[in-house]
Amino acid sequence: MDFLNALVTLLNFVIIPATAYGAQLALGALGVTLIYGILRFSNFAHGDTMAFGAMVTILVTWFLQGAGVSLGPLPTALLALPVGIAATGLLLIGTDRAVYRFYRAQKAKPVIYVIASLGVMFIMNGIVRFIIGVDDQRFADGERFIISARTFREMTGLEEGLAFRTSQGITIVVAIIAVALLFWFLNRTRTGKSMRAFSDNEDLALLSGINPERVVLYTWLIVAALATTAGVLYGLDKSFKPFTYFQLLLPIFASAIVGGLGNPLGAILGGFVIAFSEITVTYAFRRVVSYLAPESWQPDGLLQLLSTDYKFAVSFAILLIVLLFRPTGIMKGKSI
Amino acid sequence: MQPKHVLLFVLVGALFIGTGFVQSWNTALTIFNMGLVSAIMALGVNMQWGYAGLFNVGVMGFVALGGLAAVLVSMPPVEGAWAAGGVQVLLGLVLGAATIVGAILVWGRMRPGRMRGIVILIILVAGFFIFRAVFDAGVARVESVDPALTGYLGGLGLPVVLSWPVGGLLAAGAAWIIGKTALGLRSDYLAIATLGIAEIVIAVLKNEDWLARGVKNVTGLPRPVPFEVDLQANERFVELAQGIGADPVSASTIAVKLAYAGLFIVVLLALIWLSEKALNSPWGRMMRAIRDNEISASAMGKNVKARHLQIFILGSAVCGLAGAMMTTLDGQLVPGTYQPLRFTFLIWVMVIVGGSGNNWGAVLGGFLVWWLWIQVEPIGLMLMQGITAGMAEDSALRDHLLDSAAHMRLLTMGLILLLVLRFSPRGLIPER
Amino acid sequence: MIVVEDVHKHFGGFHAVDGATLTIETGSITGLVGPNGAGKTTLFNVIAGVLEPTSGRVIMDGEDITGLPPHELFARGLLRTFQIAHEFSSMTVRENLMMVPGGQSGEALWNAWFARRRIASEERALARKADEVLEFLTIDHLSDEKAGNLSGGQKKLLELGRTMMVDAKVVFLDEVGAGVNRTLLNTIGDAIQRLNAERGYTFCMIEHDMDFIGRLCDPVIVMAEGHVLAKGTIDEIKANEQVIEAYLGTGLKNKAATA
Amino acid sequence: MSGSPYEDDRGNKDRSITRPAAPRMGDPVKPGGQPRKIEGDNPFLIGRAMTGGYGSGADILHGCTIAVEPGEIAVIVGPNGAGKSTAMKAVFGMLNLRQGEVLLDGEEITELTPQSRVGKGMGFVPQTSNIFTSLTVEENLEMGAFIRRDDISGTMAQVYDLFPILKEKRNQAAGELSGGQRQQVAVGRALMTKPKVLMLDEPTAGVSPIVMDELFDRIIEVARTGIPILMVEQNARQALAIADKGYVLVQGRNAFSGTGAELLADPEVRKSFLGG
Amino acid sequence: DSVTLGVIVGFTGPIESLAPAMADGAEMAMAEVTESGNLLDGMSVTSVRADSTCIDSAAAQAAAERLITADGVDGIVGADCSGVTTSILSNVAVPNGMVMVSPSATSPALSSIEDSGLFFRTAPSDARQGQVMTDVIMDRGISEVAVTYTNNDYGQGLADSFAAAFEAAGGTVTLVSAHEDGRADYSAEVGSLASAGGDALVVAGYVDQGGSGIVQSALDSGAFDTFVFPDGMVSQALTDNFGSDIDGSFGQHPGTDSEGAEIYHGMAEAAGFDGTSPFSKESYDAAALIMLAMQAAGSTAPADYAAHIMDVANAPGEPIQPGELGRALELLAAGEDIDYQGASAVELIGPGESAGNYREISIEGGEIVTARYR
Ligand SMILES: Nc1ncnc2c1ncn2[C@@H]1O[C@H](COP(=O)(O)OP(=O)(O)OP(=O)(O)O)[C@@H](O)[C@H]1O
Ligand SMILES: Nc1ncnc2c1ncn2[C@@H]1O[C@H](COP(=O)(O)OP(=O)(O)OP(=O)(O)O)[C@@H](O)[C@H]1O
Ligand SMILES: CC(C)C[C@H](N)C(=O)O
Ligand SMILES: [Mg+2]
Ligand SMILES: [Mg+2]
Repeated sequence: MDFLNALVTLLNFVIIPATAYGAQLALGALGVTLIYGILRFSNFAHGDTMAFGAMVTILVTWFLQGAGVSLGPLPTALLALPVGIAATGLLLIGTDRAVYRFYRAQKAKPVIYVIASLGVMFIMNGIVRFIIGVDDQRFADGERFIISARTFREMTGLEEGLAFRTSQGITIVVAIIAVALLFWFLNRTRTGKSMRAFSDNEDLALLSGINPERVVLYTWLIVAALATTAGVLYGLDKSFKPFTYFQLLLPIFASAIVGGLGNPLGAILGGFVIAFSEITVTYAFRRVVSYLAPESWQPDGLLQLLSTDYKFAVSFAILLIVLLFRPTGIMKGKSI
Repeated sequence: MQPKHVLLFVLVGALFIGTGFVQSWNTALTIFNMGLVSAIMALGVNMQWGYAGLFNVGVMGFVALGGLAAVLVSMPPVEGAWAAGGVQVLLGLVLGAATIVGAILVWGRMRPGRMRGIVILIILVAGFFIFRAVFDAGVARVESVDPALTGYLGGLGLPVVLSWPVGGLLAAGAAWIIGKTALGLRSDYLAIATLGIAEIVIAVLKNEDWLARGVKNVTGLPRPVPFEVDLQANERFVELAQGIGADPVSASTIAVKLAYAGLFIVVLLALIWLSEKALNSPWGRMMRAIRDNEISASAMGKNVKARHLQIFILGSAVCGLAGAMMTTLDGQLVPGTYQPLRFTFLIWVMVIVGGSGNNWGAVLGGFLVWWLWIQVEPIGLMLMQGITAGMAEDSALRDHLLDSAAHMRLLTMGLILLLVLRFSPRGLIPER
Repeated sequence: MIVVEDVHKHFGGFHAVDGATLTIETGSITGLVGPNGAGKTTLFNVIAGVLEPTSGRVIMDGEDITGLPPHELFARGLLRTFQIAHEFSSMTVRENLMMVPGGQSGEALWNAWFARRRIASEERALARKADEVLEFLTIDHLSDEKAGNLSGGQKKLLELGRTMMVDAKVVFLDEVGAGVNRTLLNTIGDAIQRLNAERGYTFCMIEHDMDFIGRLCDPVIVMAEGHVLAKGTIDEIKANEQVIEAYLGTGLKNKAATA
Repeated sequence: MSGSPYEDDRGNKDRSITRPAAPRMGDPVKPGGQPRKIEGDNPFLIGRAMTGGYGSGADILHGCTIAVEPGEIAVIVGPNGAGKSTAMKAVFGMLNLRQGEVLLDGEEITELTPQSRVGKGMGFVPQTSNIFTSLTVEENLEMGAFIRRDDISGTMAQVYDLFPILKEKRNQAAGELSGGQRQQVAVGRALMTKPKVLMLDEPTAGVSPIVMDELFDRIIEVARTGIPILMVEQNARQALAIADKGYVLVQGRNAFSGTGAELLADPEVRKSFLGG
Repeated sequence: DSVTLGVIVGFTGPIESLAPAMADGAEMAMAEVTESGNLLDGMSVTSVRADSTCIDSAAAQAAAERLITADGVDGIVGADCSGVTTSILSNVAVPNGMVMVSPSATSPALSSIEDSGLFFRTAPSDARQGQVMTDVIMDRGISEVAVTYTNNDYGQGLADSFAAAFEAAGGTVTLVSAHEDGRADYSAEVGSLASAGGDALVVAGYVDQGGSGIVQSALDSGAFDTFVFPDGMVSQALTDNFGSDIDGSFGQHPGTDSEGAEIYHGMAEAAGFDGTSPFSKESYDAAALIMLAMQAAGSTAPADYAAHIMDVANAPGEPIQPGELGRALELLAAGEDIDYQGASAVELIGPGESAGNYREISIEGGEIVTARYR
């Protein structure tokens, strides 16, 4: 019984949250990695793209909720998601027309795109705050939990609870589906292969009859889908606040780099590495150990390696060590 | 510099002078002083990126280390803190360092194998616990010395200007560690290593209260220039001010700012002189060659790794120096204000907009972008007022727009950035 | 003398170089030929310190130089050129040459700031030397041109010129001839021969143009499937059955039919 | 150097936040142009009086003309930097012509983008960066057949027959191949298009003698099926020996032209361009 | 003819949702005074807003510099967060001899800062809040709590003073741990806090920031279900976010049950903003105090009126409620004493800070209800 309690504690406070957070990061990192792989630059506007997509979805969700539409146990936002994706797609394509296309025609160096994306980031940031404001917005409805801590305790009679949220479940499932789809698309379909070819050698792609503008279009559309989905899922799970989406950028980039920039599988792995290292290294194991250890051995300290103050620093330190032994990231980077 | 570029400097100068006339000279000088510091930071980043193509996204960390130096050098030592636990804290740190050194020595001495792994692990684990035991106890004692006002070790009580080179040294030390491990590897690694180190530096600054009070902030740093209130109380100064027809309060605030500006200008000019001389020497030629083609440069006998390390350390030291200067100017160390957007990305924008690879470009970018960063706020508000001028007084849209005016800051910044980039893609003063 | 002892280089399970053993005599112009994928470039990269061998040793004048980084090999007089020219494209042709010599005092920052007179005189000497080299290579009219603007063949001359800025001992040339106009190639060939005769450079060159190899090289080493297949004079090689089958072939079938 | 300020950042290599692109070939013609029917008797493919250069830089081509008829092999030779590759790119629409025109099969295609020219049946192997390094050998070949909608397995088998080593390495990334092997992939990629006209820029550079002979053989075979072949070669003597038509380019101008045999026989040409 | 007051609060940044109601409060006082036409012979009062960002002291200083030297303000309402308040005060306000009245900077360190007599606050020091929070918790029979605070001077100052007071009162603090604002995920923090255990979780954070993230994460994982909310957390946003999920939780923030508060709520509602939002009342009072002091001094020069702020705020004199500023000005003009009560029952003590009345709240049925005042 005590062993079960220990296990449940670990699951509840470490494994489930880390998995869900990892999946969230992974979805974001997937978008970053795709742009890096195909359009060749790090898009600093990605966090704000996610915010924009989530914002549109929220507005539509409110409308739907107002009209009494619902998905039963699932959040209504899922119904609004396609609209969000479409709007974000339009925004991204518009941005591409207004900003990036010019540099593509000029064959600008990648660093120019990066700095341009900073400019785009500022602007999107402004737009989102303009439309929906700066406050926290909540739009989750339906069942919040697949299983809540209280229900679990009642069901099992264990001392410890185990909570698993609907949003966490959806995030994990969606992340798996997204990466599988993306992988299949890039490696098996004609369009996907042509995108990889374009990413590899633009001019030669022209000589093979590949239309670059189409590749760019597809890329932005996929990115829009990924970013909106990531943004909405994050918002469902936590809450929507423009500022946080900007802050997400750092862990997302860390995930993408650790996994190997440009590699979709790497992005997924990277997300989990970051999430797990953030959560495990600073976890206080007292509660877990107190179930396992005999009465007289009860720990009086927290059994915490480092205080949570350092969780971000620690996860970075771990990355540095990982990279020392695997300098190209976990998966070899840049091979979309 | 070509005439066109001199003209650009004149234009940016005009922005500041215009600020002086339209807003106030105090405002203009405040922005100008931070502009000087920004220009120095931009110089540092430009050394790394413009000369050598090294991508440092941890500028914030080096700047913060400079800030730490200002506290450690200039604050008076805290009475009793050293006696209470200061020595023990230092002892703890020495023990920690000894553990790592010991592990490295053993690693070198012993044959590879499982035995070595076990011994290293034992050393590290034992060392960690001894370190924590000694160190934590010391820290607790230091931090309990009057926590509301001090609760830290204090500094050396030396003149604050000394902290500028010390800030450079601290940053250089950190850069040496990162460079040693990161520069030989793929350059992604440098990006994440610098990103990580910056976060780690900030985390330490925030959480190690014994060092510089953590988030409780150190305020009231000694200044290299007189206090305004002292000037206002000084009869000779007041007479002097009235002699030129100024009121003593604004005369004193402006005088103090000018004094800072003087100090900073000396530093900036010295750095520009050094960088220009270096860039136009065989050393500069070698750096350009390395940046052009690393493989070929190393086949031509240049030690690429060592050179990268050198320039990385130098650039970081300059950022550290600027950080110490900034903290001196602020008169306080506030770890919470160190944000990547402000201290890493904004500096990058300065370098790229100014013109990477060109020292004058970086300096120009520093002044211009900083001026914008401050002034887009009122500009944005003005813009909003302009847009809403024609709307009905009570329209909800008008209210919403005016309330959102604060967000115009980022929007305007983005717009300006994109415009500069579009019409002057290699920066305002491109590399020759 | 450079001795390559049983060098292996594996990529995953693939053995690109598989037990290569060969000697490059001091003062020779050694040719290295072999079918595509024989492992020639890989072997070059191992010798020049770009790739770490899986096993085996490289010895230069009795000293083990396996795994030394390129800049240390340079200091020992071992230089290489690249199959694709690696010029410093944003620098002028003269600067490309002037940056080559090691140990310039102006490469130390301290001197760059405080010993400007010494540097100036060193620079004058370097510039003179660079101009001499350019004249030798008949591209002195291009000395102030950006190196990136040179045509393919001129870039290859520049690559060669860099080896002349210092007293190189051994120079490795990877396919200098590929894509170079044959008339220009003859000029390069002359330059190589003069460097070999007048300055005592040892050369080792990869090449697929058998006429060019024949004109310059003795001996010629043939590699196939990662190891040495044959070694000898050009005539011996041309007559070697195995070499003909693996590498040289017997000429055009169709052309014989049409002509 | 094309002089575009956007392009020139002096070699800064920031592999961390951005991915440097493969070197670019030129300035592809912008989309929007239409082909135009042309009356009169013209060669099957001709770049006529072409003048142009890269970006806003100086002219590289000065009124140069290149043509080829079905079943013919036309070979371009000349010193390095003469503009041979530039002429090929101009014909393929990788360069904005300032003057002159390109005609294909009775149509004026000067304004057409490269990808539409591929659609019209042109195939091209550039001199450098001519493979997708991160794609596998087989994917490279598939990309060659990108515009084809029919079954490509037959053509692929033919390519593998021609270059057996490629079959062996079909699932390896093309970037890991040796120089000569890459060249074979590049030619194979162009053959996959089943082109109506084939343009090759130094297909034999860095290729071992035995493979070179094979290649030339194959080229002759392709030409015999009636497909015109336009090719740049530095292995000029061998190439001219199989050529129906030869052009010598010097500094962007036609210096000599004639049949392959005529050029080979011209002592002036031999001395200055064929290495004696 | 005209007086200008600067209002410098964090329109962007971690308390961006509190800022509008604060600025509106301050401006309501100005409008009231202008309308009355009683200030120094009918001067009107205009407001100039500036963004303190709450965290970026360089930007905040530049903004303050602009207010003083370019817009020529005669007094400043603000700043909001303790960190930027300190920097503006010592680097801009004191050198320029400008009066600052902060409605919300609560850091204990501000009590002893060198201010040349120019700095006042209508909010109490957190040293006091730690004490009050201890009483609030103890009174509910809870003796073991975990504490998490936002990692800045406000959060740490409050957490420290609370922990000291709580332990002195015989309680147990199982863990005091910081959280960074704006992070994407708080599972690690909540994991540690849960491991440490406790009957309630004290969240000394900002509701627009990590504070809500922590509460959400703790609720979801079932780690805690009773929370204690100090000032940075109590706002409409809290109940909007969590509704009845946090029923049974409680907290306190500076506030009074004075009739002034009631009046103020009504006035705010009429003006179209939420007067119950924390520090909105204090902002109104801060602006009012400056203007009343001007009247008392008969001058708009900071050097003249600074000394009168304590006078008008404290007894003796005629008590003044919100909405009565016009009358107060008249009284002052007539040379009579006033005791400004205002919206938050202002009583300035010691170095010029609010004595500290707190409103103890509890969450019932998804609403914030007043439990009592302390
Ligand atoms: N990084 C790599 N990964 C896997 N295989 C590789 C790699 N580099 C080279 N190879 C393989 O090693 C073999 C030898 O390559 P190498 O480049 O040395 O040939 P080479 O003799 O120079 O041929 P060529 O004359 O065509 O240039 C080739 O079959 C190639 O596919
Ligand atoms: N992308 C480019 N941008 C600018 N200039 C170019 C570019 N490519 C080639 N050039 C210049 O155009 C001229 C002609 O080059 P081109 O490549 O056509 O020569 P080539 O005859 O093919 O020579 P080679 O035999 O060496 O391949 C050269 O001077 C070269 O420097
Ligand atoms: C607005 C408030 C939440 C500010 C907080 N009391 C501080 O001092 O930082
Ligand atoms: Mg090779
Ligand atoms: Mg060519």
